[in-house]
Amino acid sequence: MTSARRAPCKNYLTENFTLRSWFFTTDHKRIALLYFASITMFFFIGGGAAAAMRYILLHPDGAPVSAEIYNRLFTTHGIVMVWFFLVPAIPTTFGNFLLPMMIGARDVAFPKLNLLSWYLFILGGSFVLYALFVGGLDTGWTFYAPYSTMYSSGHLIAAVTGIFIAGFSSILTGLNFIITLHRLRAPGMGWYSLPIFCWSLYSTSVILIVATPVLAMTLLLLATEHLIHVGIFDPALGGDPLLFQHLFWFYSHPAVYIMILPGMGVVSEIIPCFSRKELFGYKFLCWASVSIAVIGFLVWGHHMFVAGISMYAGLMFSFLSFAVAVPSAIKVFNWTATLHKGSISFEAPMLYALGFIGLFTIGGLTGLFLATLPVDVHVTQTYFIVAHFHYIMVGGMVTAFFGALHFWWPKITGRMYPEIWARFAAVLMFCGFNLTFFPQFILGYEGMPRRYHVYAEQYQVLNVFSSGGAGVLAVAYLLPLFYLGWSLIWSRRASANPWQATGIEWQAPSPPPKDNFTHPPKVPAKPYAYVTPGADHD
Amino acid sequence: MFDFLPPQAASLSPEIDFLFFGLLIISALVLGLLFTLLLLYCIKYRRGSGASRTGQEEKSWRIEIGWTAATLIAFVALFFWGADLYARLYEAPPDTLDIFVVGKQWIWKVQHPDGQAEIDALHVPVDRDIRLIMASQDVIHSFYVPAFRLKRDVVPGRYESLWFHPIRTGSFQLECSEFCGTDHARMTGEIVVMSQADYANWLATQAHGDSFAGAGEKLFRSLGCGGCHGPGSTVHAPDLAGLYGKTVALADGGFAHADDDFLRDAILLPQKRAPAGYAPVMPSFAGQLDESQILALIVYIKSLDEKPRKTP
Amino acid sequence: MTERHIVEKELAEPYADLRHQKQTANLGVWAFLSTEVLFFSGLLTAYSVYRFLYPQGFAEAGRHTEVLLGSINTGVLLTSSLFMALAVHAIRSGARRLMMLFLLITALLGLAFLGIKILEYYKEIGEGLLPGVFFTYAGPYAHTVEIFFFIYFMATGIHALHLSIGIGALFFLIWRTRCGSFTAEYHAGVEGVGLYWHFVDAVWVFIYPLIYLLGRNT
Amino acid sequence: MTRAEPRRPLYFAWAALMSLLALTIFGGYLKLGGANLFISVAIATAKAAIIIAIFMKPARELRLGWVFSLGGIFFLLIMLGLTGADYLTRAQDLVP
Repeated sequence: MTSARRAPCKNYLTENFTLRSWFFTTDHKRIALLYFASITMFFFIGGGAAAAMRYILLHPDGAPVSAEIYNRLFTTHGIVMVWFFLVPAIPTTFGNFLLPMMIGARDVAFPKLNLLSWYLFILGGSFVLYALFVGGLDTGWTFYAPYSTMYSSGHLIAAVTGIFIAGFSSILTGLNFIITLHRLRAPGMGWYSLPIFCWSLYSTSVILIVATPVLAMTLLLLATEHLIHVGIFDPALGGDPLLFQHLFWFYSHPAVYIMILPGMGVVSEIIPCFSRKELFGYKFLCWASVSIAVIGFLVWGHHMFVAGISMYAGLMFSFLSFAVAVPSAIKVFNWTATLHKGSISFEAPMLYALGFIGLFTIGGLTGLFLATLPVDVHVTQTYFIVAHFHYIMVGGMVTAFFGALHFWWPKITGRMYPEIWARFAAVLMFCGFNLTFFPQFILGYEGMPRRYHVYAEQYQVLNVFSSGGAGVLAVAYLLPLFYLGWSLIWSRRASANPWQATGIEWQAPSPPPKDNFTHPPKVPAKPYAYVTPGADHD
Repeated sequence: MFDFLPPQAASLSPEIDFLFFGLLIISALVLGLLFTLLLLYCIKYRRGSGASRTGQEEKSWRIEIGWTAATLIAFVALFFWGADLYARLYEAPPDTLDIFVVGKQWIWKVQHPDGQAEIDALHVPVDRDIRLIMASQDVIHSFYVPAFRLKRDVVPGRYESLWFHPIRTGSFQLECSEFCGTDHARMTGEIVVMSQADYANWLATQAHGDSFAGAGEKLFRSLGCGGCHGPGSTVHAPDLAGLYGKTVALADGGFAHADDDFLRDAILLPQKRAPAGYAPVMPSFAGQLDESQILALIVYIKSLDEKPRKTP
Repeated sequence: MTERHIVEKELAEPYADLRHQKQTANLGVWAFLSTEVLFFSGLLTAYSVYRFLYPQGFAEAGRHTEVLLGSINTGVLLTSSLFMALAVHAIRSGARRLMMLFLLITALLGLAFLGIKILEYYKEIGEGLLPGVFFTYAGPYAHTVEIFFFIYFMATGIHALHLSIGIGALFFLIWRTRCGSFTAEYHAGVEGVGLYWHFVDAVWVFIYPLIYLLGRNT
Repeated sequence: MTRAEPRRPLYFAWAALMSLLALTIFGGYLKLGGANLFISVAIATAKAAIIIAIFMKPARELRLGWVFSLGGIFFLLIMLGLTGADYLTRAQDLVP
């Protein structure tokens, strides 16, 4: 291990130590770290709200808080987690850090816009934090009119302004990624030489730039109605509340794919690496990402099956919702087939990736229940929905986030993480997660509506299980904070390519220098050219 | 069947449960297959194991098309299963017993056709097709009865209807499932399904003055509607007798079905779908009437169409 | 200026040659404009839904818009687009002074548009057609007219905001040209602002018939 | 550097735009019922097409520009289409 002995040369972290060099940096790697710090903070704010809710739900009578506080808690949890953690999480951190490196570029296409995007994110986040600290709001993250515009008394305007601004941060990130992928690929790097992570980010970015402006306009209309009492959504003044839902879900359903597609990309990197085998069905995975992004725009009405859309519209959206599940199924099959005749080892990133497959599949299959109209009529707006989307968002996306964090930790920080602790946290997270959210499927089918802090006695047992699981999950999420923090200083140094991975980001030193590569990277003809020990390669 | 399930209290609940368990079994099979393969591969092909790695699958497209097609066929089948049941859930059969429900922060107010009113409770007879006509006074609520496996959002500004056919007597939980404000979690009630005889008794013992239509008639008079819509009126206004259920020509050249929503708009937003051939002089009653008063007026207008038919 | 000077002056991270940088900037503007299409589409959907639900009220409201001023403004904006295109054409053949002149005319036409727009707002607010704040219209379709004018003020207001940003960008371009930027070889900034300007024009092309010509046929 | 690019198409485009403007004003006052909307949107589309094709030249730098210029419109049509699919089939509004 030469690099372990070598004195640390100048890398992007040690290039310069002034505050200015961080806050005015245009280096995609430093911006990724700025984002990383910000979303970590938001993750723990949102998580804190979740923990408080699970504590309150231990008792069916809603003690020890009032309804107002509970309603503000779930709204906080939703807004912070959706817009300030899940949507930006992987693209702005790992996407920013790795996308240019994976295609052999020095930076993204528009480095200054990239920095601006972080400032917008922070500005938007400040508005939301302000709204929360001066009393919060109780509309739920979905802001359904006319409750949000005419009846609620919270700090709607501040929160909506924050989300509006953060939306532009998303748009800039998406725009940057799309153009970067089109224009800055290293010589010899064709579309079919790109890792799936890049294809996923491309699809994600398409959704970001197409859907987010619609949210911005919707929130603008919402805020104006709230401020000056015009009936754009309020039926008392001639508006149609369902119009709000159409516009809102036109963004918010594709937003689900903003959250999960990058996770799928991460898993597509980790699985071949730790199976030492070429990714199975590479082109199918590429196009599955793109089709998810496009078909994802056709299914938003499944959030409105009982909201009063016509029966025909319901049937149409139901059919399309089944259609969008096909590419997701293809992905799961391909990951599993990649394991076949591989040489599998179980480092922490692989544990997270395997956990992702299991949890995402459960989330996806329960999605089919919800696409089936009569079942949806019964279980929508209950804990079944809550469990379903947490399996996708937390079981899928957050698990993938931790997988990515461990997989690329050596590249980002130049240090190895402690393997034993990491494996322990991965297993704990998986168990805690299932304990928290599996009971909620049953609660939902039994008929416990979501957003209830007072509930019928018969639901208590399962709620206690769920809260217990949440405790385990909280420990599992806090653990990495300590052992990864520890590893920054005391852990052993990482070599350039500790996993022997084929992605060209691993050709750069760990941590990479400011310009990413010390010499022009060698672009392989096809990605994932892993050689399985014992296989008869041509 | 399973203890944890809420009782199957409406005619279609067993079918919904059947569909649910169908999905559950399919999911369990898929999940079982997937987890078995994952586990098998993880053990057999763990690093350092002696299993043969020769003959790795190179060409993938046959396999890809195979599982894509299989998934697609399964999904289409599930869609049609669900679609058929949904169509039956959605469309009410003819000759239902109509009961009116108004949701407001944070109570459910129920009006029976004969004038009985109740709060946070709904008494219905077993073995009859019952249709709820629902309106909201303020925000979006959602009428949810887990035992019936049914829910429907109650959106302000329009009527939503929900039908069911109770098949067993008993008391079942009613919940609001769309977040509607501070006491959303306390906007619950009970659905009491009674035998037909008990229901008749219950109706009789409930103190009530006028029938619901009668209350509407009183309102109709006190608001002075008859001044224009009455038989001897000099103002050129639509005749309301026999209007309900008809097709009405609109001033903009379209047509509308004179149903509850149409009458509601005619009272509150008279110009939204103004009928052809009349001057737009109808005043709006928005803000002067609450949802149950509007319902009473509509029920009264509906009752007007029965009289001419009885005396041919 | 020599080729090498231009490269030294204009080339930015992470690009190795100007052509690459210019093409990328151009593509970036196009991607941004597709985002903008979706931004306006939320309003367009709201407009379509309410026009479908309340055809008579919308026709009535449409008759209260200032069709003369709106039509003049459409002409002004279309003409400004011509000058913008001419400006890009000029710089492509290296005529920097001519380009500055065209940019100035474009900006002045933009300001004329805003002036007429303000006059229009003034008249409409005077008639009590400002939704929520000062709305005194009491005809038979009051609610619908209010919704229409809400969409009207939103659409034209956001459009005017875009236009103002465009005007600012034009003056910025003129200032940059005076400082020595933009040559026949490299003028990505001019082309980018040009695309944006034409886009804002194209949006107005749809706003105009949907708002001003509504209900004129009865 | 393309010095040879002619300036004349720009003037033609402007003339066409102004004629279409006159046409759309004229069309707006004809009593054609529902067809008025169709005509005015068709004219607007034609105008936008002229602006895009002649003034903006999506393929000036890269042919990809065309994909980007039409991509937004594609998603806009999805939004209008599927929202419309709900409103047009709501039972309580219109009888066929």
